[in-house]
Amino acid sequence: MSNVFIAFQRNEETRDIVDAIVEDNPAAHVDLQPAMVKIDAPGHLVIKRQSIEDRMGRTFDLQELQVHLITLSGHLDENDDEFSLSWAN
Amino acid sequence: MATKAIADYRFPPADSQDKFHGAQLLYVGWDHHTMFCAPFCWPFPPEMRFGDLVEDVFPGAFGYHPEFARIDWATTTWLKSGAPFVPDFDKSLAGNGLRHKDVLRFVTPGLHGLSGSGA
Amino acid sequence: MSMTDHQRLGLKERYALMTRDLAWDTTYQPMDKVFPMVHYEGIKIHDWDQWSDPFRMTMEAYWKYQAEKERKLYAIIDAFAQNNGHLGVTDARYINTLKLFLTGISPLEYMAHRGFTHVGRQLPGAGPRVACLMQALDEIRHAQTQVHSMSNYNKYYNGFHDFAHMIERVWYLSVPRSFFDDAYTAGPFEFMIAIGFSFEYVLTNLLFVPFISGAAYNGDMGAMTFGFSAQSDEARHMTLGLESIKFMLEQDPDNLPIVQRWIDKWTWRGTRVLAIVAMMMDYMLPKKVMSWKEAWEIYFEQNGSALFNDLARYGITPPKCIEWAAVDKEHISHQAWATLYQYGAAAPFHTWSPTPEELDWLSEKYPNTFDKYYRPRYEYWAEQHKAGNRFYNTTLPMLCQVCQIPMLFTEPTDPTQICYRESDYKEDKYHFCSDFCKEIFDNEPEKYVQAWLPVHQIYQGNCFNPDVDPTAPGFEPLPAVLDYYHLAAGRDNLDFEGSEDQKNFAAWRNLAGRD
Amino acid sequence: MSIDLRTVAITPLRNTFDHIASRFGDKPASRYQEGSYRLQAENNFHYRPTWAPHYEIFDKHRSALVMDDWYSFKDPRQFYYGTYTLNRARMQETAEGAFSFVEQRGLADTFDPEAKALALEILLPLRHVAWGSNTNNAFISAYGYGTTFTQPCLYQAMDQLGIAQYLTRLGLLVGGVGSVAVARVAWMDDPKWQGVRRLVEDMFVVEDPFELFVAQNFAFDGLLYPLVYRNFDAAIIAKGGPTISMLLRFQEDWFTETSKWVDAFMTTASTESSQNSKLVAGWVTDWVARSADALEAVADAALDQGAAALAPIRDALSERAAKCGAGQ
Repeated sequence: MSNVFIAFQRNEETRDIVDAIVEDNPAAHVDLQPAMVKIDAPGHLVIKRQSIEDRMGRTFDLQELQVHLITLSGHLDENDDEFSLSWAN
Repeated sequence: MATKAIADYRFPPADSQDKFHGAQLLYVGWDHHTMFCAPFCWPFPPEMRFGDLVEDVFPGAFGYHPEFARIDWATTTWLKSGAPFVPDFDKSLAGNGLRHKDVLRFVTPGLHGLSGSGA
Repeated sequence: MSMTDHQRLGLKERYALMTRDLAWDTTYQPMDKVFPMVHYEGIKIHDWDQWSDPFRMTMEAYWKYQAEKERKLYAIIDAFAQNNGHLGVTDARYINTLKLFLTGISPLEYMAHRGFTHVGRQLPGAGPRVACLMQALDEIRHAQTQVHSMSNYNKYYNGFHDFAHMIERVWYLSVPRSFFDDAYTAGPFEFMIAIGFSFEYVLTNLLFVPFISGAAYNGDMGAMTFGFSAQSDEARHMTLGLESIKFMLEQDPDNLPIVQRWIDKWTWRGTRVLAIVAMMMDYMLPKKVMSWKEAWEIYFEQNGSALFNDLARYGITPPKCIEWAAVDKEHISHQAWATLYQYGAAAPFHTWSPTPEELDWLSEKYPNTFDKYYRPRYEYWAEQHKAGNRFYNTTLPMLCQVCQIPMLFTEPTDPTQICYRESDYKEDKYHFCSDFCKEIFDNEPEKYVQAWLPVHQIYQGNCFNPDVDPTAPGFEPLPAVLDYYHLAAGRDNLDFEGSEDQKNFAAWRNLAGRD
Repeated sequence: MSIDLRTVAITPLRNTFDHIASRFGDKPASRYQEGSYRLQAENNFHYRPTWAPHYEIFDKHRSALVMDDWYSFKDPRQFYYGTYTLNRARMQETAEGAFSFVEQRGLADTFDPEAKALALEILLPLRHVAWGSNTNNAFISAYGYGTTFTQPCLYQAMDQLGIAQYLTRLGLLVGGVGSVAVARVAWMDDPKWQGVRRLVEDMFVVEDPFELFVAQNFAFDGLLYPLVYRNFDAAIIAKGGPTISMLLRFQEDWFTETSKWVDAFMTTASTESSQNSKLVAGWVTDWVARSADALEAVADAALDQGAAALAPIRDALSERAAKCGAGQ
């Protein structure tokens, strides 16, 4: 199965985002690089609004991910509650 | 295959011979000597003697290579567009059948580049 | 009641009302006259409504989040300039990567801006049009943030000073420029694959992720910020490129061979341009993050195979050129740097011999190729340089008619043999660096016969300033060409050793009590 | 050893890029200047567009307007992406405040039903008009020449998309999804909108980018915005109070701001030469007349005084044209 991935700039806010992703995606692998954190996962990865809000203690609009995002790979599906990446193979 | 376009799409080639003020382009590369990163390109008059290319032009272009001085031109073989080619040094470029944008390669037996690396 | 309506709408439905529902099929003017460019490439679209929007940002959200990015970005650019951040980079050699960036990449960002504006006007589907126009807006952002970030470097270092002039003239800059001109002059659908797929998915991912991570590692917070900030937009752009491919393939089976040919062509075009990024990573970053080969494996091979496996369900097969590229990944950075090193008198940035430690790093990262094929030339040149005989090649190279790179690439089966390919078309011969550049030419000769090849243009006499008389006795063409490039000879070019950049950087750092 | 790079005073080798220095002198340049001038390629294009083989990639000959220097056009707002986006984010915040205020207090539900119906009838089809302007400004930005001319046209295109989306939001909030659908049918079929729709579609096939600039941004918007966002807005306030007007704030502020930019470009083009002045004046005459005709039926439906309201707006626009050097 192919990996999907997403990468963020490393800063205070993305720490919470990455923690939320790791908890929601047990198969995810986190790779820390200079100024950047890259998360790979086999086939599928989901980012849940609720999980991020639980950590940040405030409301979070998934479109705020745009501010920290560096790159991603996989088909994207986005709704009010979830932002997911997947490959169909 | 034709270029798909919304209307007629034909243009004069940017590098036809008439644009080179009487010269024609010639490309020359030295096989297995990649220290010179790519073959060279020159505009020469078609009537230039082939021997002048080797004797007058090559030293300035290839001379930096320590093996250049050791080339034995008598055993050097040539290729034109990848096919064997035997130049007559005393004839002109045109007399040797060279036309605009022809490409020549020469192979120097026994010389294998810097430390035998092909460079 | 109205409010419940409002609240019931999910993101998708709401976004559809905010975009595609705004458009209509014209009746007072025929649709074919309003959208005249949509048929000639042969792509068949039956229902634009089947387009699925990858990201769903309204203008309100766009302004809000992009403004936040801009605030952060300019705060860092300002701080970097005010604090002389340029003196904090690892080594002044690093700054030369930025010269390549500003002269070779930023003008392409501008072209992407105009290209997506054009395609955003021409596609009849409202979904892709909005996505294209938003990308057009992002792309002018990238051009401008790059110019603004590097503006401060321009004040203190040579080689940045006339980037807009140079991209139109300097020999190796015709490589990235012709890449983009090729995409721009293609039809709107091909453009989407060329830029949406090749440029965004293949090229910028490699440039903006591992390279920019390297810039951060070398202390350049300015470049890191514009790079990562740009790439956050690219994530949207990549999904647009991917969606475009899927959409064309789903609309009609007749689209498959056309799309396949474009994927093959643009994967190769992108791969060739990346030779520049390869040498930036392996040779120009004083502190290394990863080798070009490693970056290629992660961001092209793994990511690309995931994509091609995914597209297999539509009948797409991986481009043939991938196998050739897999061989090339162990060679191209060394070959490209050797080229710029030897033609370093004609390039507006500095080149240098790798240090012994760097040679060892290259041996370690390229165990199959470096010691066998490349170390000898770099050691020989370093020796010669020490002896006062630095290698400057002053004879102009033969260029590939399509990618316009000097014919420096070797046969996949023999790294000591330059690869020659040629085609005859009408009266003339045309030469190529590879099977794939030849195939691209053979498919569309009428396009590539127009190419403005810098070497040929010099020989036609088109690369001298108007007041120059090439027939005057004692005329020296090469200095005249450098004048035409606006290249300040002795300042912008030649080896890093002994350069004004090197001296200034050392002196300024000394003032700061560093080193 | 302590490191303090900030304390180092070093003299720059140069203040700005060569192309900026040759235009403005070697002094520190603004971000607008460095981010705009000479960014568009001008020389040595590699290939002709397959979609327009008779033109270069960027080609001055696409317009009948003749400029010695297309970079004479200068945006008085000096918008580059950063300043543009920050400015619009502030306007967006204001608009967001108004929408939240109306939404949270349920003000739309208590709005006078007759005034509400009229507001929806007139405002919602304008979503499509704004979309038309997005299309046209994208055209000008794509095929115009020189970044200082083309750059603000893309901003204008995106603003108009934003306006279409604000109008959609207004519809959803005040009238619900159904009202948006009804307006769409009216746009396609209702006789009072057909003049405007025909005009917008006619603009879609104009091929000269500067003519289209005059038609869309000066002539048509120059009549539409005062008619709708001043006269009609006032009429709705009179009939039902300020709620709906609050939701139009963005457009009102926006028109005031962008008109200054439009006039600056009209002036630069017209004052370049008497030929240009004549050309632009001709486009003004033609497109103002056609726009006024198209808007008559809408004005009739929108205002008690009907199409008569257009006459003073048209006079004011003629004055604007005269001030720009494009008067008759």
